[in-house]
Amino acid sequence: MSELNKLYKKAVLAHNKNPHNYGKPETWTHHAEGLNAICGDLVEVYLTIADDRLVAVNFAGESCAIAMASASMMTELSTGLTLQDWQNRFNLFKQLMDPNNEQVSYDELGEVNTLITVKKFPSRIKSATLCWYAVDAAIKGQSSTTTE
Amino acid sequence: MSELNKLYKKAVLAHNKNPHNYGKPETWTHHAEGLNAICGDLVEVYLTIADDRLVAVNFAGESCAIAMASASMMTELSTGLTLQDWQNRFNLFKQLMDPNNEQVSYDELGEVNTLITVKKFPSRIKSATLCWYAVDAAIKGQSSTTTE
Amino acid sequence: MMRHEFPGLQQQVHGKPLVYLDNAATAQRPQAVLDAINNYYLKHNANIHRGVHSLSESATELYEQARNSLARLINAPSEKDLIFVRGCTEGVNLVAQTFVRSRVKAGDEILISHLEHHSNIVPWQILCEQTGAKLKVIPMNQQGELVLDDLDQLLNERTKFMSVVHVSNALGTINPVKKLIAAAHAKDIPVLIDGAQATPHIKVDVQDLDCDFYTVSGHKMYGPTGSGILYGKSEHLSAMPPYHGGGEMISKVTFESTVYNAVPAKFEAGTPNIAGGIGLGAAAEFMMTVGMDKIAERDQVLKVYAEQALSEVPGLRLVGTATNKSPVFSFVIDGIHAHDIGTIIDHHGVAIRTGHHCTMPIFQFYGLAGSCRASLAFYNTEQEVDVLVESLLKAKAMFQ
Amino acid sequence: MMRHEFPGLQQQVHGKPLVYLDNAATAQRPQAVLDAINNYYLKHNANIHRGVHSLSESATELYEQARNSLARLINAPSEKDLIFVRGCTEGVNLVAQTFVRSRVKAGDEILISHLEHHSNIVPWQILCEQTGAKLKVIPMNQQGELVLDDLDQLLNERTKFMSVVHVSNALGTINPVKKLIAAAHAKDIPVLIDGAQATPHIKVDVQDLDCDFYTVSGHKMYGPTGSGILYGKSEHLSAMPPYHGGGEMISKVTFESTVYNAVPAKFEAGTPNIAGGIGLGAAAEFMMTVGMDKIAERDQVLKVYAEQALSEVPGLRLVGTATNKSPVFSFVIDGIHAHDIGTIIDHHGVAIRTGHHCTMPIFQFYGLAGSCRASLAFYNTEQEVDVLVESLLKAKAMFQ
Ligand SMILES: Cc1ncc(COP(=O)(O)O)c(C=O)c1O
Ligand SMILES: Cc1ncc(COP(=O)(O)O)c(C=O)c1O
Repeated sequence: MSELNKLYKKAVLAHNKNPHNYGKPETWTHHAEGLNAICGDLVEVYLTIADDRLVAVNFAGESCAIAMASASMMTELSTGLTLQDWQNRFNLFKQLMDPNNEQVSYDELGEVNTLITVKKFPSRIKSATLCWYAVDAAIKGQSSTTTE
Repeated sequence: MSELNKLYKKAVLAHNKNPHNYGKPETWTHHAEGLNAICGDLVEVYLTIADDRLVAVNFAGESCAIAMASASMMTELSTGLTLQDWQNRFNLFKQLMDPNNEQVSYDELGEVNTLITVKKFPSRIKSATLCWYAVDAAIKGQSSTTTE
Repeated sequence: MMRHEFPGLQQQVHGKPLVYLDNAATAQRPQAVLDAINNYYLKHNANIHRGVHSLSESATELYEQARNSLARLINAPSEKDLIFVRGCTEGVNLVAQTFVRSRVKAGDEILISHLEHHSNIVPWQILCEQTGAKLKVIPMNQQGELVLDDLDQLLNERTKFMSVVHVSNALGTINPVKKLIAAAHAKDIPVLIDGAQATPHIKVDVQDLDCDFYTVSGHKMYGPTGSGILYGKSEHLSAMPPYHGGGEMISKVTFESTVYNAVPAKFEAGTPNIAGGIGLGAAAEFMMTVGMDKIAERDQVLKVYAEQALSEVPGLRLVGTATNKSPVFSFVIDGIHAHDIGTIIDHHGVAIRTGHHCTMPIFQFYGLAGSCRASLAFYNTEQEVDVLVESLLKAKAMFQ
Repeated sequence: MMRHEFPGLQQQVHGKPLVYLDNAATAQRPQAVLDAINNYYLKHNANIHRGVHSLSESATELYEQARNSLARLINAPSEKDLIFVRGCTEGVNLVAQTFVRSRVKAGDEILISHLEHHSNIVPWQILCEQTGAKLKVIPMNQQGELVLDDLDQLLNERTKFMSVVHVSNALGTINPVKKLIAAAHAKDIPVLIDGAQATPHIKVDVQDLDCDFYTVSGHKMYGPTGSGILYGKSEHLSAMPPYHGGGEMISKVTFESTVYNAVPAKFEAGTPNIAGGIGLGAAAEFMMTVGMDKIAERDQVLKVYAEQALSEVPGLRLVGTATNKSPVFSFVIDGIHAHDIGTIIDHHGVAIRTGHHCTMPIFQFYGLAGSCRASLAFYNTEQEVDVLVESLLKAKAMFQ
């Protein structure tokens, strides 16, 4: 399978076409927008946090397939986690996307591991990490973040 | 004779060592300073003008041999000329110093023609023309000029 | 056309021949430009303007000859009216912070257009913040053309300056700048034209346009990176305060006061990009040798061909369809984000740009986050356009 | 030392082998720098930061690697603290117009030294004119060293900024900048160090110095023309207003408002000198490979040799005899103007600079219009110093 086919593997295309937890929810407690200035990817995340736990994680926005699939997978993975656990997953994901890191998967990341090929496309790493940084910003009470 | 020896020919070195009309006079009617920003040449010219005629032309300042010799020769040539005649000589001198001009001497310029080699040294042309521009500025009532 | 002169085009990407369609971002350079750069570093490596030794003299001569080449390219009255800058961005900022800043006060207006690149928006926003002036915008229509119906009101007694792009980098629209300049001048309003995308494609004549300032981006007209020109009418350049302070722009310095040098030195503080300026001169000479009329002609042939070819891609929508445009094509394809298209066709050797192309307001107008942009130069070929189209079809197939 | 790596040194001038002693004006470049420039133009010719295609990705990577090389050279905490600029002049102007301008008001003081290059004087004069602040000057002595006796009064509650040259380009004096910085910091006064003449010769460690800003001139440290670095402490860079408006320095633009990008992008509007930045990175790598300690050592050997050799020329007077200095020699010779010396020895292949070296106040101090300046680099040889001395003797003979 070519690198390109690995990047746009079935799972990614499927999440892109039918993103999970997509759309602005009726209520939320935390919100942030994530902007990738370079390509125009824009992701809005809406969190419901209760008792230090991510009760609901939704997103909206118009983005490339990588950003859409990553956000879709991230929301699935994140829902129900404590903030502490989420932070751990975020750190692992950053490691997964680090071109200097050789490890190709982390058990805790589940399906998110399918994004591993992204790190071979330097200009796309920010697409994949955008939604994560946006959730991080929302948790911290910031209203927006950019991947830079 | 090498180009260098032609540039620093006897006449030039002699004028440099014993410049004519050198030193600030007791009286004058017009004055200007000429500054060559690039090399730090500074020439002060002092004119006595009466009846549209250059009755006296003196100069002072610290300059390279080319600027000194040129100023010394220029004052000799200029003393006694009408302003109109001086302007004609100035135009001829500019032509003499023009690298694109093939003519190597002009009768009206007399000893000044010995500066002809200067035009083969692009960075030195301004040294030679500095005192002329200063006189021109002084006649026009300007207090300073730069060769640029 | 002259393709063999551009060594950067003779390479492969992902095992496919490079199809370089990102010329509006930066162009490839002809061998003559690289030779001029290397020749400076190998044979004339010295600082300019201040030296009596031979290398410095010949470097100065090369640099000033380059200025002369550029003056001829844009038909400036004199090379003394040309200031070497890093690119268009520096040119616009320089004019904003010197000429315009000394003329505006709170309540005054600066007029730009909806088609501007960020580099012709943000410097004015910064100036407005500094002075309390207001930014006004000539609107655009669906075709990506300027709407001039209200021009008479937009150019009013509060308008102190107008700055308009000659050719849009995002849509290719060629603006009627001569007409705009005449309208502004009728009310004594000076005008800057952002020529970043014009000089690579069309014959520019600053005297015929009668613009007050004109900016040229060297790296977009086949010259080196970090090179560019700001043309200004000599009466403006003489009257303007200087920009950077430093060496070369002064004629006398004491701690109490400083006398500025003559134009253009007054605006060229410090050691300039000497190799860049010399290389840019070589680019200008190259273009004049090829002939700007030939380049413009070839551009239009490519434009017609590409417009037709792209229109046959199902689901592809061209963004910006001005009647008068250069071979720049912004487009979107249903169901695939621009960013994904860019990545996929890169794997077929095709280099295009995706995103907002530093013109966010244009895409806000269209309600889009961005587009794909294929921007052609005279050295591109019809076959390359065909490869672009094929690769787009493959991208679509992948997302089916 | 490594002389063969510098192709510009292998040439003749007026039929004599070039003896290049004008390094303080601009240095020669090693082949590695020219290769890096050509490699970019031939294999990675694209604009940076904004592209998804392969050429743009690799060009971006090369550019950012260069930033990293420079960060290591000057031991910056992070490459994000480095802004690419055209040279030292732009660096100083940038700091003056952003960081300092937003902090000073009428009556405040800016402190510089008597040893400054015009590029570290005029930007402050312009700022003073804009704001009503006053320029104060640390005095110098006959040796060309700074006199620090009154430093405590010069650094007072009105002092808002200090900007001092690390190594004098005119006299070679190496200033005790670490001590000066500590004295300023004791009173909470931020400091810029003009490192134009330091990075080519000595190991610079911005963290050890603890300076707030440090400027690097690329073309003087064996890199391309039009390249340079401004280092700033990250807290300053984040807090400062932007400089140029344009592409790349924003993250969101509408006509109503604009959100600036993160540092360093915030200060790098427009297409930068990409080839220049990459070439400068290669220069930094080259210097680290040779070793800054080796370079500094060789410099001192040359300095001692040249000092001795020049002192034997009858009638020659050295201007600037600081204890701690780099191999830069300003001198005058009785009875021959510097300009004439420059022309004459050029005919013997020797390139030196003559004039005020953009440091008019230094020469006003000495009551001189200018000097001859022979400035050496680590690749110069003792034999070249001998040729200089012989050519000076010939010039004297000519004027006898
Ligand atoms: C229309 C337009 N104006 C200005 C610029 C900025 O030019 P530069 O990159 O030379 O600063 C660009 C390039 O991106 C452009 O396309
Ligand atoms: C001490 C010093 N500071 C600043 C500058 C200006 O540097 P640049 O030419 O990079 O603008 C120079 C170079 O002439 C210099 O020697």
